[in-house]
Amino acid sequence: MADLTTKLGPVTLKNPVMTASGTFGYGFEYKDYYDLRKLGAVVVKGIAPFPSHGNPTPRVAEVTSGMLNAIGLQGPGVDKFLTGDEYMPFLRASGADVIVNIWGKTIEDYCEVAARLDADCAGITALEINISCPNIKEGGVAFGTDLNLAAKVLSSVRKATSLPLITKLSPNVTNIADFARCAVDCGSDMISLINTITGMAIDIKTRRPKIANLTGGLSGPAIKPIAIRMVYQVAQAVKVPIIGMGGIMNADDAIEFMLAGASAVAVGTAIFADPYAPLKVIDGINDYLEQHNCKSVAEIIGALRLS
Amino acid sequence: MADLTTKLGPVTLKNPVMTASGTFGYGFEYKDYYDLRKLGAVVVKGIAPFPSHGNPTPRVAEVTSGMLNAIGLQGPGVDKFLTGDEYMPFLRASGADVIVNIWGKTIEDYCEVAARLDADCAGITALEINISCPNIKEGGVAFGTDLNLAAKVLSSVRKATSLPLITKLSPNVTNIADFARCAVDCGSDMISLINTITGMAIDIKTRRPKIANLTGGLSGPAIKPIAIRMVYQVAQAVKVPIIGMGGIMNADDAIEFMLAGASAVAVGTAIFADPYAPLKVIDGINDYLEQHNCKSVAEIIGALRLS
Amino acid sequence: MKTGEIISNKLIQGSYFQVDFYAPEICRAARPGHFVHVQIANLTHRILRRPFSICDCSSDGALRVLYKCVGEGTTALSKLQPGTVCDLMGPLGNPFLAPAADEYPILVNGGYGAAATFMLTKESSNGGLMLLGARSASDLLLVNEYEAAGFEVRVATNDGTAGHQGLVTDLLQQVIQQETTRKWRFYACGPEPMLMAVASILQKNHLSGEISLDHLMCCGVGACFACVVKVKADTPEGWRYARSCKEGPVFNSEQLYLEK
Amino acid sequence: MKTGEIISNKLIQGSYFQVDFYAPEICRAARPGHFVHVQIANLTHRILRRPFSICDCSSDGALRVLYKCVGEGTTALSKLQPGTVCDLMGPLGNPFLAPAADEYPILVNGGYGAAATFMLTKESSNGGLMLLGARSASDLLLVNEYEAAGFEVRVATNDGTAGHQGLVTDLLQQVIQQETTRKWRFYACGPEPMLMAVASILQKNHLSGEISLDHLMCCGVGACFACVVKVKADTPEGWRYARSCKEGPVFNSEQLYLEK
Ligand SMILES: Cc1cc2nc3c(=O)[nH]c(=O)nc-3n(C[C@H](O)[C@H](O)[C@H](O)COP(=O)(O)OP(=O)(O)OC[C@H]3O[C@@H](n4cnc5c(N)ncnc54)[C@H](O)[C@@H]3O)c2cc1C
Ligand SMILES: Cc1cc2nc3c(=O)[nH]c(=O)nc-3n(C[C@H](O)[C@H](O)[C@H](O)COP(=O)(O)OP(=O)(O)OC[C@H]3O[C@@H](n4cnc5c(N)ncnc54)[C@H](O)[C@@H]3O)c2cc1C
Ligand SMILES: Cc1cc2nc3c(=O)[nH]c(=O)nc-3n(C[C@H](O)[C@H](O)[C@H](O)COP(=O)(O)O)c2cc1C
Ligand SMILES: Cc1cc2nc3c(=O)[nH]c(=O)nc-3n(C[C@H](O)[C@H](O)[C@H](O)COP(=O)(O)O)c2cc1C
Ligand code: FES
Ligand code: FES
Repeated sequence: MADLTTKLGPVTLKNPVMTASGTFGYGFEYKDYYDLRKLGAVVVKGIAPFPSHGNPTPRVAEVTSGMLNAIGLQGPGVDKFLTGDEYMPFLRASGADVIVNIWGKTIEDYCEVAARLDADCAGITALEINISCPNIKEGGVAFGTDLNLAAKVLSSVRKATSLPLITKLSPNVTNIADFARCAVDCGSDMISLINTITGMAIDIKTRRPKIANLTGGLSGPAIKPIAIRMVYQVAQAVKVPIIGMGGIMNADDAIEFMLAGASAVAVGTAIFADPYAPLKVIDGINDYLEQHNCKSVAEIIGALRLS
Repeated sequence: MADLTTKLGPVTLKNPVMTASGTFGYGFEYKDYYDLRKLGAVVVKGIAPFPSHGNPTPRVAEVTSGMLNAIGLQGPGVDKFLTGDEYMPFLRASGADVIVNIWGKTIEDYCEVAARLDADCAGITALEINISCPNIKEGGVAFGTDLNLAAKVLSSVRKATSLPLITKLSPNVTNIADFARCAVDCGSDMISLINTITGMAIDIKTRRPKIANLTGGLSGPAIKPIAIRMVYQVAQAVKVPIIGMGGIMNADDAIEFMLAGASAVAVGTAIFADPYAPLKVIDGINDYLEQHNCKSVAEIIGALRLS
Repeated sequence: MKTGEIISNKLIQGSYFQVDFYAPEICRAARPGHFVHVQIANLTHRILRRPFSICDCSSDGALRVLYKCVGEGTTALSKLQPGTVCDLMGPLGNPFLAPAADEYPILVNGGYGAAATFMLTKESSNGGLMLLGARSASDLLLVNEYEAAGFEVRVATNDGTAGHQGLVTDLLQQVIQQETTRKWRFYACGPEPMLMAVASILQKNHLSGEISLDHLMCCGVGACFACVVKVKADTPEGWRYARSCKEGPVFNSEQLYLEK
Repeated sequence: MKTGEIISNKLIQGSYFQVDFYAPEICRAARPGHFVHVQIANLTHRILRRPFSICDCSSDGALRVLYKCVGEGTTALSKLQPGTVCDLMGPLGNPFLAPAADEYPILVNGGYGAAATFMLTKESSNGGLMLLGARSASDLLLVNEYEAAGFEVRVATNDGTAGHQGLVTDLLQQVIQQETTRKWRFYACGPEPMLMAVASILQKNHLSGEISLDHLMCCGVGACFACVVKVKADTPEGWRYARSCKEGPVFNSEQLYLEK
């Protein structure tokens, strides 16, 4: 076994493979599949200060080598998340490393949920700030695609908690590096990317949008080349650790992200195809490191050869 | 047969299906496959005022449901294009409707090639201004992703020719509608979109980029949901006709673009899989119109149902 | 991951196929109303699994699914040869409550719904009644099998090619008005509009039943919130979105929040 | 589009497969050095075709390709059963110039290169010589077939398991130094580094030959500029990029612009 220990700024994980927020529920749903402690971290579905119904249905549509989703951040809200049996209490008991993805409709919402989690942070490894969800009309889009708004929400959240902070970037921007620099300037300890890319699909029989919300976020292998490019661009722009994601189906994909500059990766849509995908990625990274005589994951991070 | 005649502002085509620039060479390469007059229009590979080697190899890499390319606009230059046997003289003789895609490294380049084609415009139906090629370092990226530069080049080209002008937009921007409005304000008669999305792929065995140019443009079915979304956004923002493209493999895909608001479509990467793809799309659109009792293509343009 | 080697896969009628997987572990755990989530191997540009009701399970480990070719996934599935090994998740979902010893099951089905409720025939000690609706006679599934299992079958077709010309809900109305002797338990599976009509008829008659919904699914285990359906709840709006893969696909008709 | 029904498709040695397509039209037009561009049907998440040299064409329309399983496309191809119909473009490319009546063909091949030049055996009235290089004895293709066609075969393997231990270019150097009696025409096909070494040896010895290059391709017909290779040209740089699918894959060794 190669050493898979992964240092991400203030955080150390047992391996570099997480679940992508929104694709692994609250961990609870997969408890019968495997021991969650095997994962680098469980990143839970976005949590707001309030419970939320999410969007009307249909919320997903399958597209070539990917899917569109506009779940619209359905969730129990932070209170129930901290107390409900199938949420944080379960995760604490499981012994898994937990990263809580947070969102809100206003800056105050973000600060409130961050402060609540800060006050009750047993078992929470870090917060991931989702400024990039393209599905919520009230603010969500603007936070992730407007540098001034991003700076405001990120620096406010920084003041609301002393937990390690990950900023999750939206790919729906002209210059992703600007947003990464902004996040670092506002005190983020890590950057994660990419969230989904806004897309649309139309049923030509009914002439209706396949997603009730009209647009949805594109995820899956279709977006991988775009994600790899953005991870590379961000790795050139900032020095904090990067968590790469977008279309990772197997260890080869994950390694591609790491060579581009990601210190860790998250597996998302692939989990729908195969709940065991994150574990297979861990094993495959280990095999690659052994085959290439690497003693630790650090040796492949950003190891793209340009000459 | 439904009436496939397609009115695009100042231009009328016999049907709404073109070839996407760069994927059908100069038409000449496919002359033994079918009569080019069957196509709505042949859009030729980008033409500059000068001959150009293009980028080093490898220039393409296959990715999931798509490909990356960084051809780098290899081409004969406008002089040879206007006189060489396998270029414009061939196309004129073929009787096909021809749209010439143009590019340059400077605003002057764009104006020069536009003026040269204007002066020798027999057989040329329109010019398509490629401000969106992500592969040329000198200016290309900036023109398509910076509103001020876009406005400058587009209004300059407008003055350099009286030929119908199509502006081809880059998808690598936060707000595509802004660029569409800019193009219309600068006198473009039509908008075409999308060009390729910047992506990257790494060979994990060699740890080298799969494209010598490091990044390349992603095309093919992988990008279709993004393209449909952008066509819809542009259709809401401007009144000029839209030529939609990005991952069209068959008639169903083309119809999806038209329902989203495209008056015509272009088939690109699909031609590499099947040179007959554009003809199959024409036939399939005709079948759809007949099945849905539509007398003309106009009836399905923007016919997405939202309520 | 559980796997299922295809034992046989063949057209049975119209555009309906029947596939048998060798999946003894799933068979042992399967209850009526459960589903399996199938990865379709020969469709490499599609990521998501396809959910199918478990139609039958044999003691030697053969898991049967009846499916209709409606799109790319089901068409690709229909081309898989015996010997192909598929990746299966299951049994998944919240199953039907079996009829109590003194209950008489009345099934109201449309299309492949007849497959979804078939295992109930093994759970009823009193036989039962199936009301089956379809577009045309050739779409009526499993009629002989239900009869062989001791169920009465009444059919309705849109085009009148078999049984009552009209909707299966017409038959349901009749039954509710006429049958009075026995203690009923209703079960329903079929297209969404039909199910909503069934739920509404039951609610109006102060009856309750078990409704198996067919909603677009991704994860199949409650993690993604793709498959939600409105159920009555103590929220300001009077409803919440329940995950039909986990809290369903079987819901009690009283739980369902029916839009006006 | 031309189609080719698979007549047979089988492993021949190591990781090399041989597939025969029924494609009479392509067979009639095929010349040595031509290639076919194959759509691989069971790989639905891949768009591009795969180019393969035409190894042989029979009078009854069987088009033979020898291919090595190196990646997804070739692995998927190896799983296609007889009866499967593939979409083929071809014959494509600029073929080899056949040897003149007084010429003695010398082939310098590596890997599947032996397949690319095989049809030349039918064009030579004087037999010929094939120098064949490979990693190991099990990678040596078509040795018996060349001998049966009246060609002498000399082999080189990296690991010394057959013939000369070393490179096929060592054999080429020897031939150039020793053979003087006949008028030669050189042909070469194999991995790019080998071909560049062959071209360089030929250029140094003021000889010329025909080199078939294997470059990544998209369109296969000269439309996309994906497959370019540097050839000498009257440009400020002394070279231009030529499309190897159309101007090649066979180039004259003197045309090639060799980087220092
Ligand atoms: C719990 C459950 C049990 C099911 N059991 C069965 C069964 O036993 N037999 C059977 O034939 N089918 C069953 N289905 C439906 C089956 O899952 C879909 O028909 C299948 O996923 C379609 O896949 P496709 O790729 O062929 O179609 P697609 O190409 O994905 O779609 C074709 C058309 O079908 C529609 N569609 C896709 N998925 C669904 C869905 N889940 N429900 C309704 N419409 C859909 C699409 O919108 C589209 O119009 C069940 C669904 C669920 C949720
Ligand atoms: C004109 C021509 C004739 C050819 N004739 C034959 C033949 O007769 N028999 C044969 O076995 N092969 C031949 N090839 C090579 C063959 O096309 C590739 O091996 C095949 O495309 C690989 O597809 P894949 O999907 O299996 O590999 P991929 O998964 O695409 O790639 C696997 C590996 O092979 C490399 N690769 C992919 N394509 C090529 C290529 N064109 N050249 C070199 N490396 C490549 C990739 O970089 C990667 O490392 C020929 C190529 C050309 C251009
Ligand atoms: C169904 C679904 C729900 C998601 N929900 C969230 C979410 O709540 N918060 C968030 O930051 N990202 C969310 N995402 C985005 C993923 O975490 C991830 O960034 C994206 O899907 C790209 O990775 P993938 O291609 O591996 O899925 C969601 C994605 C999917 C497919
Ligand atoms: C190999 C290749 C070359 C291209 N060259 C050009 C070009 O010269 N000018 C241009 O405007 N677009 C060029 N494009 C972009 C296409 O015209 C089209 O916008 C894009 O590929 C999306 O469509 P598709 O997915 O159908 O290919 C090129 C695309 C490819 C794949
Ligand atoms: S399908 Fe994911 S929650 Fe039901
Ligand atoms: S492969 Fe397209 S030009 Fe050669």
